[in-house]
Amino acid sequence: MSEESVTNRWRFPIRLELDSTKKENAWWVPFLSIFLALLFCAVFIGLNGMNPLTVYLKMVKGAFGSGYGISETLVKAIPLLLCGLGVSIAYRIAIWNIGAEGQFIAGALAATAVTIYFPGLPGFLVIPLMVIFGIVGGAIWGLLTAVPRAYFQVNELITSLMLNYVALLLLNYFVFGPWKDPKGFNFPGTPEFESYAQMATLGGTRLHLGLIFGLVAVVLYAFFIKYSKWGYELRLIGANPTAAKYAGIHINRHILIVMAISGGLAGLAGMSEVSGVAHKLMYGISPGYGYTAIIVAWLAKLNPMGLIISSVLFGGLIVGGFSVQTIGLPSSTSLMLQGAILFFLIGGEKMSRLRLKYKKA
Amino acid sequence: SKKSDDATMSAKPEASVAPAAGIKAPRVAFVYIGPPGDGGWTFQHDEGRKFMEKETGIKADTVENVPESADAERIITELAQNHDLIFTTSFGYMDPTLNVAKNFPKVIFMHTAGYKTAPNMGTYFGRNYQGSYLAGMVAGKMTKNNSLGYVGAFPIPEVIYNINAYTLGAQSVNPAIKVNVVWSNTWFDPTTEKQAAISLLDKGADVLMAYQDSPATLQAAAERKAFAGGNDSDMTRYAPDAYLTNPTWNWGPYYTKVVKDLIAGTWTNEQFMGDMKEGMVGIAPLGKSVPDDVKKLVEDAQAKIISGDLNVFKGPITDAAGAVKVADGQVLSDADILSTNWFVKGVEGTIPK
Amino acid sequence: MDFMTQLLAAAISSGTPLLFATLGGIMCERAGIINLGAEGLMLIGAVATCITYLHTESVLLSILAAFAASGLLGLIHAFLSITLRSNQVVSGLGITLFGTGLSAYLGKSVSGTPLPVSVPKLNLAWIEPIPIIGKVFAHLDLLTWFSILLVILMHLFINKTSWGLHLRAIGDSPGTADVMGIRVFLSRYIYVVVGSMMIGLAGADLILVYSPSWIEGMTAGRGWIAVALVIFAKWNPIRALAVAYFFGALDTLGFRIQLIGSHIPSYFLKMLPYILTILVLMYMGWRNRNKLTGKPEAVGEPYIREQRF
Amino acid sequence: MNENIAVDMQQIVKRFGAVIANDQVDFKARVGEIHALLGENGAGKSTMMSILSGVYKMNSGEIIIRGNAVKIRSPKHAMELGIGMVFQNFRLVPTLTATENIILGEKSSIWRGKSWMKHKQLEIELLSQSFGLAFPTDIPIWQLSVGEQQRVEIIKTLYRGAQIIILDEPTSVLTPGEAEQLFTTLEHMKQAGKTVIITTHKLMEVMMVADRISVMRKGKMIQTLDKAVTNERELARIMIGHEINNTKPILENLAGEPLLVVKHLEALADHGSQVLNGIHLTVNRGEIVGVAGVAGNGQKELAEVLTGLRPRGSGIVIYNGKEMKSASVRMAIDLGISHIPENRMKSGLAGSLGVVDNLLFKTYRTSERLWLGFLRKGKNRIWSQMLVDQFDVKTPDLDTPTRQLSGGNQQKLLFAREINQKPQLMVAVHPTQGLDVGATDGVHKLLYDLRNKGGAVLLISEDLDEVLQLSDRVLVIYNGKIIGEMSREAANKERIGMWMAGVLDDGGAAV
Ligand SMILES: Nc1ncnc2c1ncn2[C@@H]1O[C@H](COP(=O)(O)OP(=O)(O)OP(=O)(O)O)[C@@H](O)[C@H]1O
Ligand SMILES: Nc1ncnc2c1ncn2[C@@H]1O[C@H](COP(=O)(O)OP(=O)(O)OP(=O)(O)O)[C@@H](O)[C@H]1O
Ligand SMILES: [Mg+2]
Ligand SMILES: [Mg+2]
Repeated sequence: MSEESVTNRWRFPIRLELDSTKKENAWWVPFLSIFLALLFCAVFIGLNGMNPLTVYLKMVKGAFGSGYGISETLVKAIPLLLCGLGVSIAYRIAIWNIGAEGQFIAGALAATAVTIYFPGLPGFLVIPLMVIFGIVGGAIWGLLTAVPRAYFQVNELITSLMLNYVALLLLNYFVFGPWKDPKGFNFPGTPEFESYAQMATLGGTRLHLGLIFGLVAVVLYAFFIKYSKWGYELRLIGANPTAAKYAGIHINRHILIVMAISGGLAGLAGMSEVSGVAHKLMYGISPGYGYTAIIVAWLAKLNPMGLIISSVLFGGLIVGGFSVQTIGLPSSTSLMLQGAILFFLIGGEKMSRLRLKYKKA
Repeated sequence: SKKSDDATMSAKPEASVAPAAGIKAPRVAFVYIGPPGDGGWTFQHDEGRKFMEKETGIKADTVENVPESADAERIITELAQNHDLIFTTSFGYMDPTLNVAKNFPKVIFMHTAGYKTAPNMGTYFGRNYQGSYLAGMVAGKMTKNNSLGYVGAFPIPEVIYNINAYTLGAQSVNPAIKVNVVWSNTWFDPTTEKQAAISLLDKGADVLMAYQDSPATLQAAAERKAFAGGNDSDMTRYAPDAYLTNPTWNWGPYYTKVVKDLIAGTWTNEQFMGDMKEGMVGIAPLGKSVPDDVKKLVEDAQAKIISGDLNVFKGPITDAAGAVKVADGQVLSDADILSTNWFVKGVEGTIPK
Repeated sequence: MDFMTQLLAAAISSGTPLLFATLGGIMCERAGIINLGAEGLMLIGAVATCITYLHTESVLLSILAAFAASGLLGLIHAFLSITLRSNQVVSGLGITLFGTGLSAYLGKSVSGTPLPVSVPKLNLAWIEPIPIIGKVFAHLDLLTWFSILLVILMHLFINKTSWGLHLRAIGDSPGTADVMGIRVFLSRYIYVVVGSMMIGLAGADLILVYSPSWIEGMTAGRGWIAVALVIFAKWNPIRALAVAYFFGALDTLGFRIQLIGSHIPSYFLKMLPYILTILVLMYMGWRNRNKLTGKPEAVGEPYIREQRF
Repeated sequence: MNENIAVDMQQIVKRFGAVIANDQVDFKARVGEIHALLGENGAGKSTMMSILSGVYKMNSGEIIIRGNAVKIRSPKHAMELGIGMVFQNFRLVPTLTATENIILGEKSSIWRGKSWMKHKQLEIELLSQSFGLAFPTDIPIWQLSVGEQQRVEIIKTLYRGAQIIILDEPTSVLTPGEAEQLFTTLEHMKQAGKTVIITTHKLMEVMMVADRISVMRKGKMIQTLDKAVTNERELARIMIGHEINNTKPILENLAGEPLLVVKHLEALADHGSQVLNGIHLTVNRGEIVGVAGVAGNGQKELAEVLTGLRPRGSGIVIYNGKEMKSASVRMAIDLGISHIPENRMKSGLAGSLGVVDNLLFKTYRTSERLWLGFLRKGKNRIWSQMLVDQFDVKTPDLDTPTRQLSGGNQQKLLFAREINQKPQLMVAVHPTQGLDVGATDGVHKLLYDLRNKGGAVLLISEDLDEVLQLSDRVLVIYNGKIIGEMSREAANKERIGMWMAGVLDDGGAAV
């Protein structure tokens, strides 16, 4: 009988399956995931002839082991948090904004424009104006993605990505060209900002006002997403755009609003970086914050508290990653570790639901 | 060794505060912009480090791929906490290095290619344009149609004055030379660099040069059976037939000297400009396609440069538009060289203003 | 050679790695899995090729090594996004991070070592007289020809075979494919791995044809461009050829404009490919506003058999 | 073992989280019979059948197919065992053509050139013609109407030569004529020795086609009966658990002044072709106006234009005495036009959101639900609970994603929301599609209520019985035009059926 042959065909005896009924994860899952990621990378570190434990300790010590380390980790976390927040908001309505990098640069450019074009401004007005310019710059860059998406059906992944390169080239144009410091021997980079264009920092550290921006933005985000009419509309669009239209929601308008906000947040991050840390605009102002922010947003599951935690975690990973280089590890280890942690974290949340099934012959 | 020129660029040179007693076994660190395997800039610094380690027996730490952004300051700070001497090997580290230097007065900082100093921070760089001049001579002899091509990374003085020197060198043996320049707007992207090179070849150039960190230009030229130079180090291995030569860096002796000065307590925050005489800059061995008479010519010129008889930027020099930039008998000062933003006559290309 | 011929030749040479990667991306996305790991996969493919070539001096073995390395990395992506149903975009980003790191790590010892490689060329002197294209196609190397062949094969595979039909079903409606007896999970695994291998081949092409020495991060963002080109190509292999060459041409056009002495700052010339891509897409979107984009309907969504429709 | 039993499912248990969809269900179907699986919404019929077809994995139980105990691993495996299923929510690849959908998964050959496809297309056309189920075979599925898609689904199973054919609510989208044809088809299949299982809650159909009937209620199997020994009333009682009392329609004419007047209305379909070609219609207060027609003649688009979802080409729409120059969904909501869409999961509900969020769709902008731009959370929950209770929506709790509710309960939820909006005009498209007797009855009551309170209903349905039962006036739509009108008193099923097919008799259309 054909049925016989069907049932008796050999099959691989073990199968991995997800138990779809379990939804909650045990509290230890993320910890186990990170542990596994460390274990995984330990193999590679070991191959390099180093003791993984020493390396990891050094990493943690570099990122969190001292007041200085912590402050530096937070300095890194600020742009990650703001950009991650922007990415999260866009993803709420299923828009993949991978253009935070470009929006960050646009914000930095716009904020710097204030210092270049309004030199005579009263000091106390400069920072507020830079904040506004930064946000608007980022928002415009976000809208450049939103308009093609809303009115021309152009996939936002591609537009936002391409605009990253455009922003980078624009940045190069300005710092190598018209905004070049005249006293800088024709080297790229704007003059250092006047002190009133530099954001206040905490004590002797580089921790700046941007942290407050980030935290306030997260709180507002949490509150509005959860309770406001607008948050509800975003929820609806994210869940089912057709149904949202049916509820009388103007999807296009929301795409524009949300991308403007998303870009604005990244722009604010850019402004904070130039005014709070770099104190001038230069080539390579962002070492890829916008890309890391996507990961940050995702690890946080778009959740506000999660955003804070994951941006600090990634800030720490970057800071610690450079720390371990001083004991002889190549910089690529840090990237590998970031990738592995990502794998194990996103895998780990599902791992606990994974069941091995044995099939009897 | 040679003190830096009078026309240094720091506004007010401050007195050095080097530890007079010296440090027995200084802990040394290097900050790199790229990976040591880039075959170019960072590669040469790393070679220098290895040389220094061999000469002094002191082992140095390195941190690679450090972006010229906020990260640089943190990494330098971190290094400053447990090192005595830090080399920051890219122009973009200037401000971060200065900031950290202010916070760590006991640590010595040495910055490449910059113009700002502090009591505990010196700078060093070299006149690699001397090598470019010689490379230009080779190119001028090798070209069949008087058309050279140059792939420049970014329109910054360092690249521009090397293009100028290269052109002057070529014109010294062949006044009819034209040099076409394209900007790639990247330090490092083999694909883009190669496209830039191909467009120069398509334009008719038969000898190429690049101020880039990858050997792509050389590889492109080799494919078309044209000639090319590399950058920063001897790149014969990438294309033995096509390779001519290029200016090279040799940081080892200087790094050794700085470390030894520190041990002896004689370090000062000088602004060092190395040249061919000390061997900080040089020219890579000429490729096998270069005929002996050209080799001889280059050797003679090199001897003159070392002896001081030949100054690359000696007048009369006119810019691309025909305006006299250096009058007959004058020479360009270091400050002027290091802030060049004009092309000499014979260069075809634009410098964005 | 006239300007058009030169431009076409340059477009093909810089477009070919993009083409391989775009085709790989199309393969994955047609099966419903987004692959944002292209950058990492290309790098892994490149470094595997380089190391293997240095040891064996065999083009074929190096390509196989690229397949193996990128296939393995693709397998991780497949496991995460198919079995574990993790978010594909994030998993892809992870691949890029990990691949970039791992390739740099593995390539440390061979970094900067030139490879004495030359991929055989197919000399077709008799087509040279054909205007514009003749000169270009007369002396292309085998890998480039293979990329063109791959386009045709993929087109036929997708549109003219039962497997291709299954592929389309899996990407558009995995639930339907499943009840029709197509093994969705297995097929998705296969396509993601094969697609990743094709992206790895892009890396191999970069090393073997384009720039024969491994340098850390040598793709310089081309993987990302390929991700964009998948969409630009509307998930269609024939169009992939066109857009990859279009992008390649724009890539080099900027330099050629610089060389005619234009005073447009080179930064703006370099923006050309990006801005033009967006504008073309906007135009296409406007013209086809009532039609489907060609995007596989289920792309990005994990398939869960028991989930209600 | 009784060789005569094709399907024997024993003690089937299936849980979805906390929900027990099937609770130790026994089910047997014989070879060569038409077996109806009857049950209310959420009784677990679809779940049972999905287990049989390998889509769901049961938690425990045993399945015996033609005497062999089997463990069904996957839909593919089920297919190999000769089990084919037509799903309640179609399983079609929207971008492929009907032919491609039907041959999907077929292993016969790898290369598929033009001639091969032509050959298959012909084969399929022949097959579909022989069962009287015609549909275009060479355009993408997404351009077909729901009715046509269903036909593709049925042909798909037939084409694959399944021995056991399951149809999950097959008639809910067919016209009476089509349904009758389907029954003939089923009869053919039975003659050919196939086992046909249909799930439904249309009692009349059950009595028409089924040989035996199994009745489920709340996840349990209640009873299996022979058609010969039962009747509609008894079945209804078993299914619901108590006697039913049909709503007696209020027959007196209440029609007041016109609420909606439409003239010369034109509109385009999704793929750009003109689908409404000059619609004229009037809906008066106190009236239910039925629009009968075969799927794909512009019904869906008409509803969308009237509710502001679809831009209209030309034409005049007068609502409540005022001309509406343009229309938007917001305007429609504010004017009290509510809408029961054709496909509830596609456009009516957000499947991944909870009950509360879905109930808020239309009213979240009102001051009752909103305070200073923030939703009144507690108050909205109480309100939602009230609606859920009032409309008897069976849901584990208020946060359950609506995707997890059974089809009937989803529809009830939708109605709860739309009625709560206190509409003046309700545009209802297939309002009782997939609903059981009890629920259908409830929906009808709601529609009557609306009418009797001076509101109006534009009822668009392919279920002619329903249209005739409810409507004060019946309009027939054909090819984007209203081609005929009939009052309730004059209504005549045969004549309407002819008009629906585009055949105008001598009387002509009385528009
Ligand atoms: N089903 C869907 N899936 C994905 N995106 C959708 C869907 N429906 C609509 N959209 C998005 O919404 C846009 C069209 O929405 P629509 O035209 O309804 O906007 P609108 O409500 O009219 O807004 P406005 O009045 O501001 O123009 C499309 O560009 C598309 O991006
Ligand atoms: N995939 C699923 N996930 C969660 N719950 C489910 C799923 N499928 C079915 N259920 C639940 O199982 C129960 C039975 O559903 P089922 O669809 O079998 O009912 P039904 O008898 O077919 O009803 P209807 O006539 O409305 O289609 C319902 O309570 C439903 O909510
Ligand atoms: Mg609109
Ligand atoms: Mg059902």
